[in-house]
Amino acid sequence: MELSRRTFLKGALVGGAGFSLLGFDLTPAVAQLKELKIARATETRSTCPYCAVSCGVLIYTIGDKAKNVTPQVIHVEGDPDHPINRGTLCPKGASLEQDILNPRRLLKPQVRRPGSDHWEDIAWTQAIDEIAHWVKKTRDDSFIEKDAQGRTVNRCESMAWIGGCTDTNEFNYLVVKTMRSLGLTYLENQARV
Amino acid sequence: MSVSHVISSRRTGDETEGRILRYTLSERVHHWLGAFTYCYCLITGLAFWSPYMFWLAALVGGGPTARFWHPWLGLAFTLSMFWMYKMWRRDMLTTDADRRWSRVMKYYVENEDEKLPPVGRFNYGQKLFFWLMFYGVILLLISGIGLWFVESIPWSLRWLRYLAVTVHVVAALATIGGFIIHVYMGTAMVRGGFTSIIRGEVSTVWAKTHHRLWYEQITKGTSAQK
Amino acid sequence: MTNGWIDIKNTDMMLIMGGNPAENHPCGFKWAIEAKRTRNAKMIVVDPRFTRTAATSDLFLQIRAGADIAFLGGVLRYAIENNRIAKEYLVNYTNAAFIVKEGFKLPEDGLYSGFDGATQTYDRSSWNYEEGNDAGGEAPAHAAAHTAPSAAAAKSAGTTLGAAAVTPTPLPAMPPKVAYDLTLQHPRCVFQLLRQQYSRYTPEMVERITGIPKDQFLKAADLFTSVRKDGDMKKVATIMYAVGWTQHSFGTQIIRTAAILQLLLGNIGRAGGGVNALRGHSNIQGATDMGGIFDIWPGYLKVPNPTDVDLAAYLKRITPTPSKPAPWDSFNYWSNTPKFAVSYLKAMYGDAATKENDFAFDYMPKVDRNYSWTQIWDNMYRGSVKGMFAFGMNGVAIGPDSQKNIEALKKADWLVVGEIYPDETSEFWKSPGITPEEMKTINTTVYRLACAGFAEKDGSMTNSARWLQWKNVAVPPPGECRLDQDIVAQIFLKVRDLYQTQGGKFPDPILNLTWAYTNAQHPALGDLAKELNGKALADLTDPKTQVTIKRGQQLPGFAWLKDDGTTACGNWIYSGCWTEAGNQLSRRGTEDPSGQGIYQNWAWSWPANRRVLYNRASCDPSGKPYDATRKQVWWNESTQLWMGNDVPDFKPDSNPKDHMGPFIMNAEGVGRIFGPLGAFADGPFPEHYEPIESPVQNALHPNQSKNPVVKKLKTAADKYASPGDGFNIICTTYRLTEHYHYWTKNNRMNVQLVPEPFIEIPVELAAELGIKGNDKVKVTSARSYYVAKAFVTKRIKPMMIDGKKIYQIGIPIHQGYRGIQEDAGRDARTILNRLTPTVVDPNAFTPEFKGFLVKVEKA
Amino acid sequence: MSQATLGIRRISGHAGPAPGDDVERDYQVCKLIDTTTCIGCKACEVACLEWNGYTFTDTVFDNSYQTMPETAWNYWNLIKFNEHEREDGSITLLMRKDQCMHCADPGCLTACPADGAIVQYTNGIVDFQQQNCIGCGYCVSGCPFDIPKFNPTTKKMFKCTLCVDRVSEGLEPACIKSCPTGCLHFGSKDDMKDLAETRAKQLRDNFGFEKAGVYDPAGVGGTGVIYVLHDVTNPEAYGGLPKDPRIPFLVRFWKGPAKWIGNLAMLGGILGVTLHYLRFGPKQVDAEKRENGGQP
Repeated sequence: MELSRRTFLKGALVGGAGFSLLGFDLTPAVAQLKELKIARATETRSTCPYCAVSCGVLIYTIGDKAKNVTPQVIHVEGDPDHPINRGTLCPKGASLEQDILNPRRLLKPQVRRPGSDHWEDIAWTQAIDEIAHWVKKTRDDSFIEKDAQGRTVNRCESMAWIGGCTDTNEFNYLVVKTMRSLGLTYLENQARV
Repeated sequence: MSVSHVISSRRTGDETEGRILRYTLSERVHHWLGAFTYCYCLITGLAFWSPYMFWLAALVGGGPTARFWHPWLGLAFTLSMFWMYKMWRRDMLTTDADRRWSRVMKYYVENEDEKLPPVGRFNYGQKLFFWLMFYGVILLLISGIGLWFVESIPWSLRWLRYLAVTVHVVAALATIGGFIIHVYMGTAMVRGGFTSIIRGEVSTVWAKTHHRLWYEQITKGTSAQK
Repeated sequence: MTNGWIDIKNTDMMLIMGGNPAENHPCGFKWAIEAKRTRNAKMIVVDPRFTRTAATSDLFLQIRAGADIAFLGGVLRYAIENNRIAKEYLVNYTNAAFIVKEGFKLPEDGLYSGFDGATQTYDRSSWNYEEGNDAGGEAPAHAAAHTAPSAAAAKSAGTTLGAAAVTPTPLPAMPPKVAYDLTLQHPRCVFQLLRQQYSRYTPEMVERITGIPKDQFLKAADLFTSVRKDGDMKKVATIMYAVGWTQHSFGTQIIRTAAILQLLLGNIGRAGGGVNALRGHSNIQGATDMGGIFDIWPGYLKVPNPTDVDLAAYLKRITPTPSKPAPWDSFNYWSNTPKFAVSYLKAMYGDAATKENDFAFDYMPKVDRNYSWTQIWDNMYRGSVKGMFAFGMNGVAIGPDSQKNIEALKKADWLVVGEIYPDETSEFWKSPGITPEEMKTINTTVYRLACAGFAEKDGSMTNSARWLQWKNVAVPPPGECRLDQDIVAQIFLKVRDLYQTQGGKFPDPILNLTWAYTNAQHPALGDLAKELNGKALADLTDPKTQVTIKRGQQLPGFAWLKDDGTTACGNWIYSGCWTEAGNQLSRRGTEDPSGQGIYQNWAWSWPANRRVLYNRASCDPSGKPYDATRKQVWWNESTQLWMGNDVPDFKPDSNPKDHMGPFIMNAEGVGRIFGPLGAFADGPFPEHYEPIESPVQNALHPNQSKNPVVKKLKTAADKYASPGDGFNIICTTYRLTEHYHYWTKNNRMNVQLVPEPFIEIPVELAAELGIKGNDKVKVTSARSYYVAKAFVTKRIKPMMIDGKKIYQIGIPIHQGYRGIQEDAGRDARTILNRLTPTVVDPNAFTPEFKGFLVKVEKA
Repeated sequence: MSQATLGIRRISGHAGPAPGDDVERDYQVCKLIDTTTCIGCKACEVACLEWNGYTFTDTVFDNSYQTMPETAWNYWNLIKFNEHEREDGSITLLMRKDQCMHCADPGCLTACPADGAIVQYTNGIVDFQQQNCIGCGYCVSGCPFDIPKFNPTTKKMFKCTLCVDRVSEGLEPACIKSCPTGCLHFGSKDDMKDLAETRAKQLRDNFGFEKAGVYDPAGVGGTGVIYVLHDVTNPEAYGGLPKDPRIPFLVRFWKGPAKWIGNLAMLGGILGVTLHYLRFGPKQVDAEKRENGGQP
């Protein structure tokens, strides 16, 4: 409680007046209520990325979408309108703030060169360029147009794509589309395990 | 019994122009150290004791500061109490004279001291007060430690928490009772008592009337030795 | 799931087995609790451990991991013996009355008819129906014909994949007119075969195999089948399961047993019924619907194999023809496969896919063997797989036999990891045990790309109940992170440029792939969702309703798809998700007039916004709901149409008199108690087989103890244990409610909830081994070891299996070698899946993570 | 007085009545915890920490799912896990959310000497005001549930506030909103008691828990947090939930009668010596007495 004028006066008054056993106390026992921290924050509706219950979450970020603010998450809570979780969240969903705002997040592309014992930074353009060359080289080296019985198969068995079970449908469609066009047959995701 | 002290080399009982040294400097210093720490603990203790006196804490720097210093000065008071015990232990032992004195204490209260048997260095009331404070401070120390670290008393021993509070309060009230009488006697009732603990000397007349045995012992002792 | 999360509140009885929803789907489990609270529903939990789900159950049975079919078979036998079956449902909605061909043999000795020991496969031609008419009494008064239920496991209830194994040799077709006996007395009718198959699963046999005492088993069987006591059709029971059933070398068949049990009790299609798979990841259903696995195209279209010389041959092979008793009718909706396949090819290759080049059929790779998960690592280990993309999937930590995966990655040329946290796969080259010298010899180039988190991307995800829900962007990606779709698009476009400039092997599919996104380098997920929904490539008019759709407009649903190349659709089952009326996935209507938790106007569920599948079966053959208080769909005599609170999973104008089967996706139109021909690799009925690593022989047929069609892998890194060499404790693996796989070990809050990995050890076993709580314990399997603290618990009791005292231990999967505690050196940094065996289910190819053999000792 | 003050019914260590006592009509808030549907998922623990934003702590695995042995100054609510053996030998897992019970007659408030350190709002929430707290720890002795926890560095006491900041804005507490199975429920005390009794009756009649009941201890005047227990006759099995919690006798004696006796004794002492002085006056040394003719 900040040292309000009245407290100062009271302290001084009583100090000077000497003993008074039945001292009349003027300190207001004001209960300082913590203001509601999400009162003016921006509320974004999203879905928890963890399990397949698909709980609706509200992500509260600072600022009111004004141009000069980079939204940062201050709180994540359940979406009361979502018919499945009705505002509830499990211990993982309730701690999503620590998943969005996490010091361990990877922040830039890195590469480990053959034989090296450490990560090196790499620019995005160079990384994508190198990866594209690897893909083309591996595909061209091993592309099978006809199988042993001479039947058209057009497949590439030397590359694999794994992943995607916590990513969106649209991303997975894009992956299947691009990888099938490359002729990949090794295409798997967590549904398998 | 008396302790040679850098500031003053005089021993109790030295007689100069009708004044007798009753308390050496170190005895006085320790008395006043104890007095100050006790008063501080009293004020802050009373603040914690009753809402109506909580404003006292504001006097001495606010609740948290009061709560912070109360235990430490409590310890200081305990130390000074033990030190006083070391100094006055022998003088404070109750003698037969004290028992006879106590039976006729009524006269002391009614200021008819002459009907009382002669008194040594400390009369029985003072001795009672001393022992009251002594045992009081021990109880205060033990229960105080319990209060100071109440959160580390495990839940299974929670009766210790409650006992600590009660013992501390009862002991404190007892010492406050003694303290009131001690201050009253020391300042209002016995003229010269206050200066004796401040300056350390009393008039020989004072010594003869209040502490005849102590006076005779002191003057005979010194004359005999001289 | 056949039903949905909220629908569970409508149930009267729950069997929760092979899953732990309280811990792994807490917010979905609210609806099981709601059923208990509002309907006094009873909950039976069967699990190797007493879990937090068991804590709220009414009856808990501890079962030996891997003995699920024995338990369920016992319950099937109990239901048949005590006549606790839905007779009318069984006769009309399942293939119970169908008669099976001569030559089919039940596996008394552990093998069905047609087993070829050399190739460890079955010649399944004998698993077929017999052609003919009503072989029983004369046709009964009303045309009470029978329809066979679809393979309940096929699309929904069953496996995560539901894909039939790819068998090169063509199978005989099912007879168009199937012989049947409505009285179910014919010795070779499916019902009698079912009764005979499970007659061996007596309560005593169940006790010997599962370790559940006879009286406990009978109590559970009686309680669960009590919904059909005295033929009462009002009550409904549901079965909820998860990977506890799928992750076995006979996983699909466990779920089949549950499906048969639910068909026998008439629970499929009912509100509060069905077989509900509690899917794991947030978009595991969506990723599978999208064809993210090797053996299907988007929408569960079978992937072509080399015998499909052209589109026509391919479509002929994969398009089923009806096979049903003569008087019945079967919608056989898969007959529209050509429309779906051609529309998909048009979506992929646009104008380059023309009638002349078979709609670019040859651009698509053809598959003639198993390319599933363990095969990827096996072939990388053998050196044929050179490169891998791992976007949001931690292959090393998943295993099985993680050490083999690490060895495999050492041999690969390149690895691209798209992640948001440092993970085990991207740092395989410095995993524990690799010396600096050895690191020099690892020549794999590893790119670790910083991707965006869930709150930084929009797009839709499909939950376990097939609901597609759109989410919004809350915060921008931090640092130099990029959106996953941008990364894949930019890599693909770069590859395309290289093929354009430098040419290369068969560039056509790459060059001709449609890429009509407003911003090529950053394809908006909205554009992709529209492509998924499908659009008209020419003006289309519906003859019946005279409605016309202009060229370029979004299609309202898959009924509009054509096989002449005039429509394009990325995924037929998602057609209807982004129509001309806009994005259906972001609808937020919260009204639920029927109170059954259907929520028609919330987001969109496939197929065609149906919430409960097979809901026609919630009505009796005349079209009247079995339970008036939970009406889902019903036949409206006046309008001659099916209507209801939910979208009818049926042909809208099919009069009940035509007796069309409710399981419209099956050729028979009815539920498959008998899984004919190519449906399943290891038998039309589930048979109990022991896990690959089992402490005991199979009590039913000791000489054929294990699943005959399951093949072991053969590289040096594939080792399998047997009780002989000291491995005699059963180990099962699982997830905790406070952690999520290998993800939340980077989350400070979840690490505080469960700070260290542990191993749950029964009190008795711990006493025997001198282990106290919190001691460091080392668990060793045939492949590797794992170290963690001991959690000595009373919640796992020792069991008597076939006369032998067997212990079970349980280990959560969450330890890795990169994470908050791992980096702080507060745990042993050993991955649990170093222990698990590389053997998979023959239908779904899911590794056997649950129930393998280990040794336990103090570390 | 600001609006907040009118909402206060009782103030710790306060001379005279609380300004808001019996001034405003308000409903009594209540949190229902149905331990029979608790799945021990710890969503409430996370929601509490996330909403109140207090710091993380390093914890150690200790042969249990329980996050830590006791609540802490920065961990206000904690699920107690107990592997409990029932009469028929079967094992069950009793899980109980442990946090401040917001008693109607709070022991902490009674014991607290500091003015305004602990307040009880008119809606029944008992809240610590750290700015008034002097860190003396008396509330630890007063609380029959061992809830108040001491922060050694800031020397202040902390406990669950029943999200008074959310409740005062009309929202429900964070833990209750997050509870996946709805084992936690929020509403007025009457509604929650009714809900609890109905649930307990359902447990007795339909689920075979004959001794199921509602835990709302009268010893502390009823609590703002009530439990539905499988076996209300044995609350101790739920991680030490006291059977008949009340403010400890010695604390009540100390804050009640002992207080007035003590005050009277001190006043009496001072009065006594003053009267004595007036009656007898100071002692006379021989010489003075002779001069004054021996009057006292």
